[in-house]
Amino acid sequence: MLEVKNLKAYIDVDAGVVKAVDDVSFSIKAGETVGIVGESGSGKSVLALSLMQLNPKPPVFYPQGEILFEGQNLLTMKESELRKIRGNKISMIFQDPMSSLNPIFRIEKQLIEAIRTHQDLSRKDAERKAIELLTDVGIPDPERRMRDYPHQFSGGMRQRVMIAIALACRPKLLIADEPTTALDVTIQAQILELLASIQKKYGTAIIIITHDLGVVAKLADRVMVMYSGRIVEEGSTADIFYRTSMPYTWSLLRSMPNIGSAGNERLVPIQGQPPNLITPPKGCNFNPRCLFAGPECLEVDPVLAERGNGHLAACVLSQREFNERKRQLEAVEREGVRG
Amino acid sequence: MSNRLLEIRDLKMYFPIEEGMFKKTTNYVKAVNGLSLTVNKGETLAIVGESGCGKSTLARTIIGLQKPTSGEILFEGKNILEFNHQEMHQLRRDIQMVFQDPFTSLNPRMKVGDIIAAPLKAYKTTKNVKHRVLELMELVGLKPEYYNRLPHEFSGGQRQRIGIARAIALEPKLIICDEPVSALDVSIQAQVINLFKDLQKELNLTYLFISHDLSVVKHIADKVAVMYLGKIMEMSENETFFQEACHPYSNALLSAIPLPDPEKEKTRERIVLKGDLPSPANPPAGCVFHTRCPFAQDSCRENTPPLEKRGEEHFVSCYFPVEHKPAEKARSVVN
Amino acid sequence: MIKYTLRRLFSLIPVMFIVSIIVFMIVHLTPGNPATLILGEESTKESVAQLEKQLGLDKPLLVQFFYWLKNILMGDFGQSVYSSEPVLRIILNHIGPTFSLTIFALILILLIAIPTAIFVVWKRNSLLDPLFISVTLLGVSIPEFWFAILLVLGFAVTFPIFPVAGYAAFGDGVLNWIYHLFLPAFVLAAVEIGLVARMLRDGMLEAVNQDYIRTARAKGVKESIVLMKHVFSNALIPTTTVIATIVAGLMGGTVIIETIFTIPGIGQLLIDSIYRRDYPVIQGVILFIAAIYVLVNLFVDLLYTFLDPRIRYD
Amino acid sequence: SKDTTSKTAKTGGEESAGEPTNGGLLKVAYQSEPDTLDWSYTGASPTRDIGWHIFETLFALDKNFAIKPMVAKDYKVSKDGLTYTMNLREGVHFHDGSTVTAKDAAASIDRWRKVSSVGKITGAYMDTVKAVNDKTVEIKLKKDYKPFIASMAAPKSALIVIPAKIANEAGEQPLKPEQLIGTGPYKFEKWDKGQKIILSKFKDYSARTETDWGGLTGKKTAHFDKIEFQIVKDSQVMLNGLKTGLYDYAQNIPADLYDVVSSTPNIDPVTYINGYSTMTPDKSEAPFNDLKVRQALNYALDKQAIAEATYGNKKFYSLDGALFDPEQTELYSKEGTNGYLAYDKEKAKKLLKESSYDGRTLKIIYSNNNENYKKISQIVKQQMEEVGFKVELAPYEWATFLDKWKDPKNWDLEVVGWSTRFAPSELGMLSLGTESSGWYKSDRWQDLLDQWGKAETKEQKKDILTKMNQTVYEELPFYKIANETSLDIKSHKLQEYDNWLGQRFWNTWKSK
Amino acid sequence: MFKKKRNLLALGVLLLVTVATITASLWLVQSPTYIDSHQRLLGPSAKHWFGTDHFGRDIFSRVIVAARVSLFIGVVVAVISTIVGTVIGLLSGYYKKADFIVMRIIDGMLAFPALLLALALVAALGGNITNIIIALTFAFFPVVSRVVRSAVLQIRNIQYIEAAKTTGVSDPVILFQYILPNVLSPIIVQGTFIFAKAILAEAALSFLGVGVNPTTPTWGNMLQEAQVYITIAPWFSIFPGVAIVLTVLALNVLGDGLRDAFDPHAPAKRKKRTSMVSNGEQKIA
Ligand SMILES: Nc1ncnc2c1ncn2[C@@H]1O[C@H](COP(=O)(O)OP(=O)(O)OP(=O)(O)O)[C@@H](O)[C@H]1O
Ligand SMILES: Nc1ncnc2c1ncn2[C@@H]1O[C@H](COP(=O)(O)OP(=O)(O)OP(=O)(O)O)[C@@H](O)[C@H]1O
Ligand SMILES: [Mg+2]
Ligand SMILES: [Mg+2]
Repeated sequence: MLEVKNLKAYIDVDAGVVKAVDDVSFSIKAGETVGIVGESGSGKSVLALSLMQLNPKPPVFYPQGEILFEGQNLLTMKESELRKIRGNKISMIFQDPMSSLNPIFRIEKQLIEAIRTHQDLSRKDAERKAIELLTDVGIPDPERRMRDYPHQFSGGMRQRVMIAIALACRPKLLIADEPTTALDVTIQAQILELLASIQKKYGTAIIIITHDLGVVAKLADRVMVMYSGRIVEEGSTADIFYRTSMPYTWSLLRSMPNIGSAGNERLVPIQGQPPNLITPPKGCNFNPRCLFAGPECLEVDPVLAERGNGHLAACVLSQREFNERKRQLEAVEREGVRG
Repeated sequence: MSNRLLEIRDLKMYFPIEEGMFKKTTNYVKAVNGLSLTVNKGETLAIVGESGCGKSTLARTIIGLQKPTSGEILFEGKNILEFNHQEMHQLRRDIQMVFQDPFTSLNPRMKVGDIIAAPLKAYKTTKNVKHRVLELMELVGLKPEYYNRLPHEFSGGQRQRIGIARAIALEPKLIICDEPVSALDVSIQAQVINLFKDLQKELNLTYLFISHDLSVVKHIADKVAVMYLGKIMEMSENETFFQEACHPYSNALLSAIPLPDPEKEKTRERIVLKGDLPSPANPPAGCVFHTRCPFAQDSCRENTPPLEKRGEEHFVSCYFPVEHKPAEKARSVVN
Repeated sequence: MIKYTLRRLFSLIPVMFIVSIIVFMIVHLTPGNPATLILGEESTKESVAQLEKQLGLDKPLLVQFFYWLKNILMGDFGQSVYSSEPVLRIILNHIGPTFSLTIFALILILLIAIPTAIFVVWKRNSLLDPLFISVTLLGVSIPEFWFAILLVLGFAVTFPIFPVAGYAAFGDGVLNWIYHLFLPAFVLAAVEIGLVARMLRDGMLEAVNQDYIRTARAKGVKESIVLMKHVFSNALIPTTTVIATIVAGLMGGTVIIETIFTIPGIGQLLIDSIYRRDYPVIQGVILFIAAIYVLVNLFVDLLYTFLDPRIRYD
Repeated sequence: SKDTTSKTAKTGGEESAGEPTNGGLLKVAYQSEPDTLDWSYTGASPTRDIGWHIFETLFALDKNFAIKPMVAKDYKVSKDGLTYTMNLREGVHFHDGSTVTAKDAAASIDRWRKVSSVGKITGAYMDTVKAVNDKTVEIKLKKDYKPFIASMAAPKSALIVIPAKIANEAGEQPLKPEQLIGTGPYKFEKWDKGQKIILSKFKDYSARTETDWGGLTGKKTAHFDKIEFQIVKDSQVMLNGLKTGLYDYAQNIPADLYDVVSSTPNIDPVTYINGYSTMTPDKSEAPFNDLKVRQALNYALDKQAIAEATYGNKKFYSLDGALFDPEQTELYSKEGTNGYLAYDKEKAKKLLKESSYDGRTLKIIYSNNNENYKKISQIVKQQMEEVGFKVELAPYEWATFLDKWKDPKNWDLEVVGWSTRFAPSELGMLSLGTESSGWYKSDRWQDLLDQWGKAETKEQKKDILTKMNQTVYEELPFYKIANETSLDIKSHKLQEYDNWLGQRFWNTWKSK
Repeated sequence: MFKKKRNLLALGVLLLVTVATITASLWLVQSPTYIDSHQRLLGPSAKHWFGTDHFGRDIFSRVIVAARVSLFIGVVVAVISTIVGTVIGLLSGYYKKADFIVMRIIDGMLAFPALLLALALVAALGGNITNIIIALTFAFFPVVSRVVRSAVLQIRNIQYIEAAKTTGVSDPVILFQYILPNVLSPIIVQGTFIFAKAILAEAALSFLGVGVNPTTPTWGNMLQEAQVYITIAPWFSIFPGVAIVLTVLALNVLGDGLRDAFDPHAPAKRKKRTSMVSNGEQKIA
């Protein structure tokens, strides 16, 4: 349904050109849930906004690539054509529910705007539809609450409204950019449930963007790991979590505090800082922080390579080499702890 | 007894909601509403709870940034609320704080060295301030050449280290950490959590560690207290909590955290709470949690359950605590 | 809302009290005895003293102040020492032109500033924006009176499109009113047009980058609607807060503009009264202007609550 | 504050006047709003120039400053010079419709004695005023006072004829708008304070018949339905307003604009003499209590240069040392004014050295509302410094200036202009012991004033005037700078316009 | 901020004017006060670059010397009103008890349009430089204290202030070493704008005849004198007018540039959750 080919999204800033999305390709099938994870600044949001062509231009520009949605290239499409797709066939939920709703319009107005932009409905019908949508996302007493302003809603409810807006036209693709980061744990759980049930109900394809591997583990069928503007690993959720093929993904998994783990044990952080996207390091972008980096890594910029069954990874190490190194390192660490 | 560093008794912190030109108080935000807890020397007490439940207010009250409405705060047995200005100033040496946001908790116009030196200068504890600052920087893992840099030249993790260095400069007895890692990226969180643990070992520190992230808490805390709408719902040793938490809210919290493990995630039995956190200005009568509690009964709506002892160092405020049958233990607790 | 309005009105009392103290103090610092002035060059000491007594100028200041305040509270602003008319009547006689001028200017400001700002934001990435900024900065940098003189020279003398001076009341025909007021109102508005357009532009540019605007775009809403509906209405709110400032600027400006265009408003009345040392009128006018300004502020506050649903006072 | 005098300037219109047209509105740009229109109450010219359209006096000056009857028909003086009997004209109507009677005239005279500055001086000589019959008034003086009729005719704080009822009601207060009832060709209609004063034609006006008198007497015809005096302060506005037809007449334009005015086709300049500018030293204190210092200053002043820089165009000043204007044939005398143009720098320096002047800084006060005083002060400063004075300028805005003037501590020299006066006793800069004369004390001057009161013949008067001039230039109580000529502008359409002392809008009309 | 040509140009103009006036006595050939009645109202020429005025004085030297007074008034008013306003704003923003009453007084003062307040005060005190400075200061400082106060109110709750408090730093130190430097940018911006406004206000007061002693050449006085001659000697009005406009414009441009430079939101408004900002790319102003 959606196919992204060699997409580059660069940003013109005073200091130079930020390569926020750098040669990214992937595709999504109808009804699928794909997770995109990566640390902050790795280009997730810029990528997501590229799909909707919502990045501010300037400073963002697209030196290369194609975004094929149902066969049409969104990148070259006219603005008026794009508008017919936005909010209609592809919609988006943003990270911060507090600021993503217009504070001075009633919820009703914002919902109806979403409905009537693409559907030729009378006000009455649109209103009825709005109530339906709010009921769907679990807002109690929607007729009354619709007349409220966003500030009268709690964060979780606002995020539900955002979801309702996104669902207004039954999109084929729903992009959720960190839909729960601003929310409390218990509310986050509610929203995640909601997304899962919507997926089940409507069969919408979902791209869920997050830095929280737990969220991905819960929702996604497939996961893409982003690092400094690139996809460095891609595969089924199980592939990523259990058959990790890329040192970055592995380090990320290791650094997360996990209540599932034994408890009071030491965490293993990723040393160093993320690379500068204006002048990325030579060779593999991850090499300055990689525990397995060898001389080769300073030279070779690895591309995504098949690791079996649609599992792709960008690393000079083969799967076997990687597993080997991993084992060695873990042994050394255990030694270290003991000594 | 002598082991008790900090004891809080029935603390209440109400913020008046003022209206109009004569600031008539129409209501109160009951941010902390009758809270009691104890922190022992050398241990880490973690306080968890959702946003707005009063965690920061508690921290700010302990450190004296706000005067509480009522209650007692005993530090080493003395009620600090009765301290005069001078005594308060002295107390500040013993209680320090690490703040949540590494970006706003450092003065952007001061050099790193000066930020860390501020408490040293305020108390004139040492002649050779610079030497001491460099010592502290080394302790928290900052290179000495950073001395003259400004905060914006650092990453969040490094900034949080600066904040920590400042907090330990006076060798305080208690450090209050208000969500010290929640603003950090996952990969960097780990560095800071490790630093906290190392420092505790090295300097025999006591932490009051506030967080909403139970996975972090699990890694750092000796004891865990769960807070809801200004009250403690449950308090126990770390191990006990993650194994046998019996307040419905604690359980909901535990089950709400997504695990970075697809299989467990998918098989896990979750308790998704309905509704939102009620407003602290109008907390529900009876048990404050009853509006969202899956097990609430009439008695919960009418009476407030007391914080009762349930086991060794385990206290719960609930009429219908969840019973853990040994067989179920494993499942209810996530792993 | 009514309760809030009343409460706000109530809260004006201390402000107006301070205002009245300031007014009284300023006026009584003024050298030049009105009695001498009234009686002229050939007055005698006795007649001056007598008139002073008559005007109450011989009492201690504090007594004069409370006496004055008491009278004002009872609606008596005193009598002009110059024309012996009640101050309030004098002020009311002069308020019309000033009111017309200010309203006209305000309308001009809005009529010009709003479309300009929207247009500039629409074309925000073109050269129009820096040009616009330069023009607005130039606008606030020209002395009002000089600008007025230049405009008169251009549009009333060289090309006699408008009259060089004078005033026609609204009642004398709307066209006539506009004809007489256009130039002065334009000069008066000129400075503020730039300010308002600039504020709006800044506000809109800030709003353009807000998350909720992105949401609107993500819905597929047309860019023009996004700008006019979402961006503009949000930028309007912070801009309303400067309306009070604008009104203050306009009222300050009327002193100069009314002088130049010989418009018989309270600005000119003030200047004349200052020259005549007509204390009661000076006090009355300043107090009156301050009161209007305070009320405008109140109105703006209320407007603000009306425009911004986030603020609700009851 | 300052009144204007003088004779007509030619009006630049070339086209023939043609037949007078009646009706229409005359719009006059009027520089300063009067405090009141009560022409008795104040000597201020803004009051006078409007007031004399509304009010008339018993006697008035003609265009040659000769005394002629106006409301009065004639008068007789008894042999001892103590009883004046005057008859009034028949059928003179007040604006309220009533007819002027002797009772009205008597009441008007009584009020004039109390409120007018000239009336007060004259009043000192008067005993009783009474109406003998309907049209005859009799006045008894306490002692002989020759200038009595001249005082009654003086157009300054004038003896206006008003209904007895109003005179009694008003008493010593200025007339209120509704009390502005006179016998003039125009009547008061409306006053929008700060904006305009409107007069309208008085239909029942009973004119005299003498067409050749001019001045404030003789035949007056109101051609306009209405006259609107609009208050306009700014001379650019006036000029622009005349150019664009907004006004028909404007008052008091800076002389520098004369060339522009005369070269603009649809407007004409109107010039007329308007008193003179002076500088007065404070003689109550050092250094100007020392005659030597005053003499040094007189030598230091290059009046030619001052006048040139101040007035620019030669048309607008004349260097004349006399106390009255040349047009005032009865009062004008140039004899004894040799000291007027005594400019001699070296002498000044020498005298100053010999004098008691201790080199301290002298303060010149003036009102900055008037361009001319401003300019004079600045040039005087430069000239004084050239001979060794130290000078500091202290401009004040008019009200403050009046205040500062009162106290000798505030100033050493004061610059101001004095309008044309009609008797030596009215000369403000010489009124003894007051701030306006800089506390001038002189028995010699007092003596001359007393003689003036008794003088009868022209020759006697000329003689006294010469002595007065000599006194002034020997004692140097003040320094005359130059006679001033004022510039007004009128629309080219205004026909047969004749200016005398100030603006008068009778016997003139607007062509189509 | 000097990346923009506009700002650079503005700074250049200001420097030029300042240097020219300060050094005027060294190089000015014509005396600005010398009256020459034979040289009245002459147009610009090689001898008199800007022509002469109604006294035959050299307009060029008068414009230069006038700049001294105008700039002096502007600077002093800007400095004093920012200092006074800052101190009041700091104290009332920081000490809640003082706040209420102080702000009512400030409200009262703000209830007058600045120009009217200045006008009334100057009329009351008399028009000399000191009094004009006093009057304009009174007219402008309340605005500064308002701005500073609200900045303080914002900053007071930022964590590093609380952090300083909890580490035992005393109130005065917090006020002047922590808060003040962080509210400095709005203060400087305000100061620049007040500088500009003060110059305009001085001119307006002089125009209304209540300004600086008319014998002192100031731009306002010159324009006032020139008003009558605007048609017959336009240069008399144009040169001082242009001088005002240029100077004030330069100040406004500078103030505007400073505001942009200080405003962290100005270029790209981005919120960051995160730690990931390397290379000092994100600044908190
Ligand atoms: N409008 C912009 N102007 C300048 N730089 C930008 C802009 N938008 C994004 N960037 C930069 O592009 C890079 C990628 O940003 P992006 O927002 O996509 O990261 P992200 O992975 O979504 O991070 P987060 O998890 O914090 O949302 C970052 O370095 C960011 O600073
Ligand atoms: N100074 C204050 N005035 C009024 N209300 C306050 C104040 N400080 C806190 N509150 C209110 O008290 C309640 C508790 O706030 P607090 O900051 O302690 O919560 P928290 O648990 O720390 O939340 P978070 O996780 O978001 O930091 C909130 O409703 C808050 O709005
Ligand atoms: Mg993002
Ligand atoms: Mg908190």
